[in-house]
Amino acid sequence: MEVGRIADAYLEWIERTRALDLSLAADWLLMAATLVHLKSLELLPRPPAILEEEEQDPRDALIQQLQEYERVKAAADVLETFPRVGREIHVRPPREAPTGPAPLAPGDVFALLDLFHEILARGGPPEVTFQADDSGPDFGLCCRRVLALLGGKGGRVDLGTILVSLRTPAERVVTFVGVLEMVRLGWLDIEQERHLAPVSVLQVVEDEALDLHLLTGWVEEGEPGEQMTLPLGGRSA
Amino acid sequence: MSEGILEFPQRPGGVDPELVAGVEALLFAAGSPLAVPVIAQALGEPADEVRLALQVLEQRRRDSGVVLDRVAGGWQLRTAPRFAAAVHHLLGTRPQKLSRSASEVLAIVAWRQPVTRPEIERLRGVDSGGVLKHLVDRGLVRTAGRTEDPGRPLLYRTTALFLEVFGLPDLAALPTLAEREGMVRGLGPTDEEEVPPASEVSPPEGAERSEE
Amino acid sequence: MSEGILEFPQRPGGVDPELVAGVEALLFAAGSPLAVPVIAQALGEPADEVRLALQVLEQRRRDSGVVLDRVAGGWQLRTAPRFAAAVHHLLGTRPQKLSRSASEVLAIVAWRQPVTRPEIERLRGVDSGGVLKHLVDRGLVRTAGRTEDPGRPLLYRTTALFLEVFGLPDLAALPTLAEREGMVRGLGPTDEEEVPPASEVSPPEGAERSEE
Repeated sequence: MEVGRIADAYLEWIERTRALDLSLAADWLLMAATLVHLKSLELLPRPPAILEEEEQDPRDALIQQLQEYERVKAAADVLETFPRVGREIHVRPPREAPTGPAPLAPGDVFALLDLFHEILARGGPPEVTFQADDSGPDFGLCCRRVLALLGGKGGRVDLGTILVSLRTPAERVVTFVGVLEMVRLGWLDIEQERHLAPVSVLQVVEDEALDLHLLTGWVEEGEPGEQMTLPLGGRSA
Repeated sequence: MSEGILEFPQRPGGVDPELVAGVEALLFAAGSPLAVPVIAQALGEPADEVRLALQVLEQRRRDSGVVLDRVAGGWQLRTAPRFAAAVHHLLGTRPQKLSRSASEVLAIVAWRQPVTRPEIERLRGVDSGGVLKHLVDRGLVRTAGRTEDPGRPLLYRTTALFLEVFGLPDLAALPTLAEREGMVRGLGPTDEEEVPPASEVSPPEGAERSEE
Repeated sequence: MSEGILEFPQRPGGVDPELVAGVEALLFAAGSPLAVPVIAQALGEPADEVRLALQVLEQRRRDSGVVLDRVAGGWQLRTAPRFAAAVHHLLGTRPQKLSRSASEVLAIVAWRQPVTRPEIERLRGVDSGGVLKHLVDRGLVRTAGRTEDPGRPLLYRTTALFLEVFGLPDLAALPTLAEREGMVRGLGPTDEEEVPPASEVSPPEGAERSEE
């Protein structure tokens, strides 16, 4: 074998790899490097000590690998001789599965993984994290504040006035939701004389009829006695 | 009447059995009804011959489990009606595959567990409560405590049945996206499209709800 | 191709023609391979009777266009190979091919399973990730846990679909390569040096969907 020609091809390949599949190039480089190495071992004299140290002649390793690959190719040939569904053989086309409970078919974990990847790649809506902290508005407190302003059955207050009086946007949102919730409970009414006129809030039941515990249920899955805190503290993206 | 073949004098021996076999193979593989000219063309035989073969086949299959019917201007092999109950029984107990949406939710739970429903819905961008319930009902997903997040949402995990159905010895055997990507990087003749970067990969071990 | 139904009735120890018809109906309706117990359960008949009925059916269909084959631990009706061209013509399909590299990787997985990707690549001498992914996507190969080796690489096996597609009753039906090519057992390295454990060399015992 001519080392120079191998080396030239080797270098030419290194040039080409920039535009090619790196793993393919790596395979080729390994082969070329092995061949050059073998040739160099043949050309250069080596002290006997090193020869003994060599566990295995690299040529043997290469030959063995080539033999193994020959076997792989032979096995693939055997596989090719089998009549195959989709090639020589056809089966009945798949049908719609009937509805109803049925055992689960064996799943394909890579298909699942691809799906997961697809979902992640989709990106989804921008992430919004709501953070509840001690300074966040208290739902119950906001509701009680509105009730205090109304001052009993028949009391009427302008909704805009209530909301503007609040310090933070979060308090305004919580209070607004609280008003809606109290309307739902039948405690308050909302009135507006005409289109675009100010909206007023009207208390329609006696204070005694107000069961503030009902507001507790607003926070789903909240534990009894837990402080009612809405997850609307501050936005942090 | 049982010997329809004999009505055609020019062929006292009946139709070429190989043609009958070919017609049967085509009807079987097609599934849907086939018109005579379609069969004739596929086999490269005259339509009249095919018609005769169909009659032979119809006759022959009359008492079997699969009969030849004229349907929608063509011919179709169908199970004999008297076996409807057994067929229904069989197909009703045949393994079922997960729907696309169920697979999506399951994938998220598998690789992100433990994970909350809000997180699942954030990733999918659609309400997933019903699908999640379906997966819990099917025993593929279970609840596993709650987070300390507002509303204290439930956490979900996959079950032992999940491992069984997907042939996994344990959760650590879940392939990672990096591994999948590594497969794609090969030089194989894959027509698969590029898989997005692995930056979003979270291996199952590190599946602590990444909340960033 | 004389009609089997007429040959069997009232034969002492013979099979009820109606059972044969029922078995045929189920196999036809299912499409995919059915194991004996599944058929028996759907028909409410003893498994032994069903087995006899299958033999009768197999015999009867031998020269027809649709034959009964043992595949993937069960029984399946399939078109006879000699009609492949006509069926492809009819369906407008072309014979599905595996690339040379896919055949090689599949061969390694088939004869060596369970096997890791590094082992596959050692045998072929080239990166095989893309090909492996292609085979997984086609449902011919699946993962089966991990080794304890460094990096805990995934193990790969062939699937039930592999058996179905290649018409094998089970993995034991894979011919040993020694038989064919005068080779030493399996794909393993030749001589005494580093022969892998026998379990990995010879056709693995038992398909995943072994019958009964």
